[in-house]
Amino acid sequence: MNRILGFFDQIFVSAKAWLLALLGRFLPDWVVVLASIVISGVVILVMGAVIMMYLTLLERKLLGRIQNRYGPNRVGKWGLLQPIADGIKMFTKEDIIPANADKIIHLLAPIVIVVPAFMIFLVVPFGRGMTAANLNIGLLYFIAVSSVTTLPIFMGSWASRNKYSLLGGMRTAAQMISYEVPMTLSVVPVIMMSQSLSTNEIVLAQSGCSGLHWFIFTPWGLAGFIVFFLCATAECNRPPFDLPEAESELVAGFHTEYSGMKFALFYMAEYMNAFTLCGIAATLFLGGWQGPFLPSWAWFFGKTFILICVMIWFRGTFPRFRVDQLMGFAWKFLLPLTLINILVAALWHFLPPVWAWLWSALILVISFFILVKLNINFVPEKRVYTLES
Amino acid sequence: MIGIPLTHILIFSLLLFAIGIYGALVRRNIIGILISIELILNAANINLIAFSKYTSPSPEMGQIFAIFVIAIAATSAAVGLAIVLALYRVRKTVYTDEVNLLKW
Amino acid sequence: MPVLEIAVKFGIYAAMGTVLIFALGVVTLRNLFHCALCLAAALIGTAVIYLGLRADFLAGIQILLYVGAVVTLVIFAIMLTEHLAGKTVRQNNSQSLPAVIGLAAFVAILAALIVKTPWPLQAASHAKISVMEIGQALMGTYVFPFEVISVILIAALIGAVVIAKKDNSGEQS
Amino acid sequence: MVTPDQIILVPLLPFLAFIVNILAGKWLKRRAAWLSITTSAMACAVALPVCWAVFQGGHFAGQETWLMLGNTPLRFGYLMDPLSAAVLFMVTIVGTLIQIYAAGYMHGDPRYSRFFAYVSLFMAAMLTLVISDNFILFFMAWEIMGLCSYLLIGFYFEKDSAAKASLKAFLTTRVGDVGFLIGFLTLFAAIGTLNFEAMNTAMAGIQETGPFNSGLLIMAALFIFCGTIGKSAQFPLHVWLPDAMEGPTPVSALIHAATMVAAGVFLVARSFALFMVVPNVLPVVTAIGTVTAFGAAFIALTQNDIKRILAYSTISQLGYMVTALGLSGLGAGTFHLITHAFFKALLFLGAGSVIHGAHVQDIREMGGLYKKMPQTAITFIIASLALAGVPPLSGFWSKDEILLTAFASGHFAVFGILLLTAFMTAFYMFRLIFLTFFGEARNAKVHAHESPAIMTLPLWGLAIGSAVLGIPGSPFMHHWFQNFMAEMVHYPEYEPSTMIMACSIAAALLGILLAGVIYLKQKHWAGAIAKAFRPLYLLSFNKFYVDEFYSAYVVKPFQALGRKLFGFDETVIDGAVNNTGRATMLLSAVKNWIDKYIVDGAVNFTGTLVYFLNSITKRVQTGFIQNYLLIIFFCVLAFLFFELKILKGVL
Repeated sequence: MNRILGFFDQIFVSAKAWLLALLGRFLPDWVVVLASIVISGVVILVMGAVIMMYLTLLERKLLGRIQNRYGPNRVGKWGLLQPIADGIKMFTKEDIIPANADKIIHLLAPIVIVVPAFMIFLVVPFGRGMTAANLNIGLLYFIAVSSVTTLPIFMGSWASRNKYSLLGGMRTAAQMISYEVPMTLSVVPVIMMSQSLSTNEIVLAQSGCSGLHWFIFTPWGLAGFIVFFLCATAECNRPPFDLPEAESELVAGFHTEYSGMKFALFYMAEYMNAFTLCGIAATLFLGGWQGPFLPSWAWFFGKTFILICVMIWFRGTFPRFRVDQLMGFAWKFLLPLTLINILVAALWHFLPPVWAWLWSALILVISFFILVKLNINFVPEKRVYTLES
Repeated sequence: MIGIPLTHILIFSLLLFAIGIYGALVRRNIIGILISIELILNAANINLIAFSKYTSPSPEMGQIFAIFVIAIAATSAAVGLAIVLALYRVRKTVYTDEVNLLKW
Repeated sequence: MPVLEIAVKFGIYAAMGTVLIFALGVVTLRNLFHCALCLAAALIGTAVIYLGLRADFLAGIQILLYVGAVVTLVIFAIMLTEHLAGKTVRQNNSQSLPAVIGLAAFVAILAALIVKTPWPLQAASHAKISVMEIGQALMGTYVFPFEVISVILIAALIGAVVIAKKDNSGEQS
Repeated sequence: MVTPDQIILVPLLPFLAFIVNILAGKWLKRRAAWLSITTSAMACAVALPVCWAVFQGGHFAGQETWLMLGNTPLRFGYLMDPLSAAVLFMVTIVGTLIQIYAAGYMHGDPRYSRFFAYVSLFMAAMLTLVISDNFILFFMAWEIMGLCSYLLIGFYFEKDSAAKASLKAFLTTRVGDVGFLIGFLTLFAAIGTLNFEAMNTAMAGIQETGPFNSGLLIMAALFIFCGTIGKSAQFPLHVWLPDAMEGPTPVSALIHAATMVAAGVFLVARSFALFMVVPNVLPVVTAIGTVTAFGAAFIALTQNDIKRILAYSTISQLGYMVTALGLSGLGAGTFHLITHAFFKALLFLGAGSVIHGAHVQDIREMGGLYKKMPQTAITFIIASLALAGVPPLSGFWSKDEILLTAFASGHFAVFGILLLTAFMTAFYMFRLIFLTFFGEARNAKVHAHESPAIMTLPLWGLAIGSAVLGIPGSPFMHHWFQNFMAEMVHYPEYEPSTMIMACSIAAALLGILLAGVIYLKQKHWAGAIAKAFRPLYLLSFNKFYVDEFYSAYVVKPFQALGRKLFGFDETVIDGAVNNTGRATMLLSAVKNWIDKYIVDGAVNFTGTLVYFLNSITKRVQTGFIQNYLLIIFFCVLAFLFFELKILKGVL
């Protein structure tokens, strides 16, 4: 039983090792190393694209169900070929470049935005021993690379020379910078507990209790997870934090002036970001690939899938925030909560288990209510916009 | 051992530094000057890392100072840009040669 | 694996070249937005050089803080101060020539100094410096500067907010 | 029970009040006053038992190393010897009473809490100064007091005159302070310590072995005395004190009459051992004290602003103290310092009460206030009698002691001047009283009313102090106070003389009588006298023209020049030109001070030279920041070049 499980668990790892051993027979060492990198890269590229395609389908299906309709069901069985049809449509569409645009940057932006989206895949531990690059600063790498995403959005919005685009770009930047702060801070307790920045180490630190010693089952872990997940939703500009691309206000924001393949790239980056962020959230708080019975990669993908479903659920349920609510939520609610959470994690470390549970839960609940109370009383100043004649 | 001699890194950072100074000297736009200053700080950071890597017995020292430099760079950028915005609001310009009240 | 090492070496030289080219872009391009993007590219290139120098942590910090924060701020400022149309006005002032001459002399002197100085090279260890060592040094030996930096950061934060804030008192009266 | 070490609480408590008031002032509002008063009273409660122990013959000191200067440890500590005990006694009591008074006086002021914050800071500094055992700590406290004085004089900074007065006070005392700093550093160079006790020991050693290397010590003593001149408003730096009356009246009472200005005298008393040892300095001290005492009293004769009269009176009395110290009368000087603090504080508070009730400051506008504010009037008269030197009030005993010192030490000229001054003191004080409280109301618009109890109660407290505090120094207690002071530093003492007392009483009574005659009976005499002695009157009324002299250095033609210079630097040259103009006018008024033509020529030449040089060098200042940057860069480059060329030989 265990051997079978182990086999399935390591099926991808063993496959790659076998392939490399095959190459190693008649090629010099450095080629093998190169080949290893290439194999990982190709797998990631393919997986990224496939994941993105089927996430769109999943989203449309789920949204359809939430809104009491079927969603796409004409192309292929249950609409399974719909993403491919979409892809073909995107490829064949005319690529429109605004006359006044900054052409080079207009071209570069969608390309650049995909790069960090792919780069994050490097440190996501898909399963036991299935991290493409087991960096010892993995988490920092993830945060750093995901922060770069702001830049191409800026490029796209600026290069379009469009008011809506520019507004969308500004909103994105403000939102991403704001939500980056609580996101980074919400990760800190995890780092403190696992005493490592490596994603693999973090997963291993949650390996007790037959793979169920997840960080989410502690007060600080729960709080951290909620904050992280909300910030992640905001980071990839998904509802209810989708102000930068709000159709009704900004005509889609920074990618208003994009069409065809370039638009598809933006779209792709967004879905890949959603996937990686959910994956990282699962890694950090839900034990990553840890779990009983099933192979590790199955656990990982299962958890990530559930988180993505939650995101879609958000989209189907919540109305959009106002700008001031959005910023206020990040700076006045999430940020203090994460700071308190760090303190709680430190407390957890120094107290005996029962007391730790009591105190940290108490502190978090109390601070939560205080923050809610403080924020609920806030009424933004009323502004009057006079029409210019 | 990394194959690159220390001298090359130093000369590289020297060039980067010189470019940064050039920018700080000739750019008209204050934001341009700030950007150039970031380049200068960056060059200094490279030097710190290189020295601590090649000549220091405790190699983490250079990194720590580089971290400090980066933090200072971030603050300088934040405050500098705030000043630029305030200036822009008052004078409607960000060009240094148009802000020359403080002269004879 | 000498081939890999050569590749790494080549990669670092390439990164240096890229950084220099982008840095030149930063100081010569007429469009300020392009300058800022060049800055971002140069900074990312620097991060690559850090990686080559086995300073992984610093590379992460570099990207996170410089590219993620500083460049974003700069671009923000550019967007708030430039007009959308971005008329390309003269970007350099009239002192380019003395600056270039002076810098040439500067580079020459320092390059001579760099080449002629006998650097006290230590046998640098292969091992990467772990994040833990840096953390311990920050919280131990360098705890005072660390705290000072945090105070400075707070001060800068508040200062930036105060400076950039619109002066409301004038409007009300 | 209070142990001597807890004496450090004395300055710390008001300091605490300062911190709380300055940080939470908005929230505290009225409570700010009570915080200050409570801490002050607690400081008093801590200080008095220790003072009492010192009066019983105790002597406490303690110190901690603060930092190492090379191999010399810099130690901070407290020193409770007779001198500091006496002054501490005075400062805590007077300070507390004045703060209670201020709680009523400042009522309704928008910056109420800030006022009490400053006052508390001042108290902290003053108390630190009193108990400090070395010059550095002393100097720090001294400077903080200067700051508080500046802040409080300019408390009503909306008023232009207050702002200017505060600046004037700050800058004028600064001249003295720098001297003081140089002085004690010189002393450090000479004897290698800044501790008072160590200094006393060293001086005692010098006295036994005979004078050595007296140059440095003379310089030190003179420069330290500079500090006194500045802080205690002695001639020629006295000009700031009358202007300092722009501050709130409790401040005038606390800082500019009772305590801070006394710090200068305290400084001389502190370093008295030094002054005793070095030759030729005491006569300087005496001369300056006497000139100040007489001059200020002379000015006070003709002033009309109630607070200004008191200010000049203060200067005059400080001159008395300095004279006493200059005549080696440590006991007499210190004694007068203590008694003067009480009755002068009382006078100022009384004046404040009058101003509070009548809302005018000019004594010609007042009159007949006795009936409307009897309590104020009675206490004011008690204080005036004390100041005039009428027995058995405190002022009589202390002033008599000074006169005795002057007479017995053989300085008959000084004695004569002081006696004349005593006469003038009695005269101007009672001129003030008769004009203010008696006669008929001269201005119908003034509707005076008695001040509330919170203001009159401190008046009575101080009145009691003014009345009885002379006793410890009187023959009734066998000159206990003087003997007590002599425990610290030995100085010559003299047998009391009935003749001197008689002279003193006569001078005082004569002055009162004359004032009564002129201002109550024969009112036309005043004008007649002023007309008869017109030059003297003008001299007095215009305060010897010292202010005018100071506010002007360089000359009127500069105004013409100034117009030419206007283009290149408005502020710098303008200020100089204005001063120049005023100075010239003064010169023509005073006639024979400086040779007009020489100064004119030199100044014109300087101006032209400056203008000429500027027309060349101003081109450097382009206002264009990157030009500066470029220049800096080239300078660095040049440095680099020469450094490498010369030292390293790299190039």
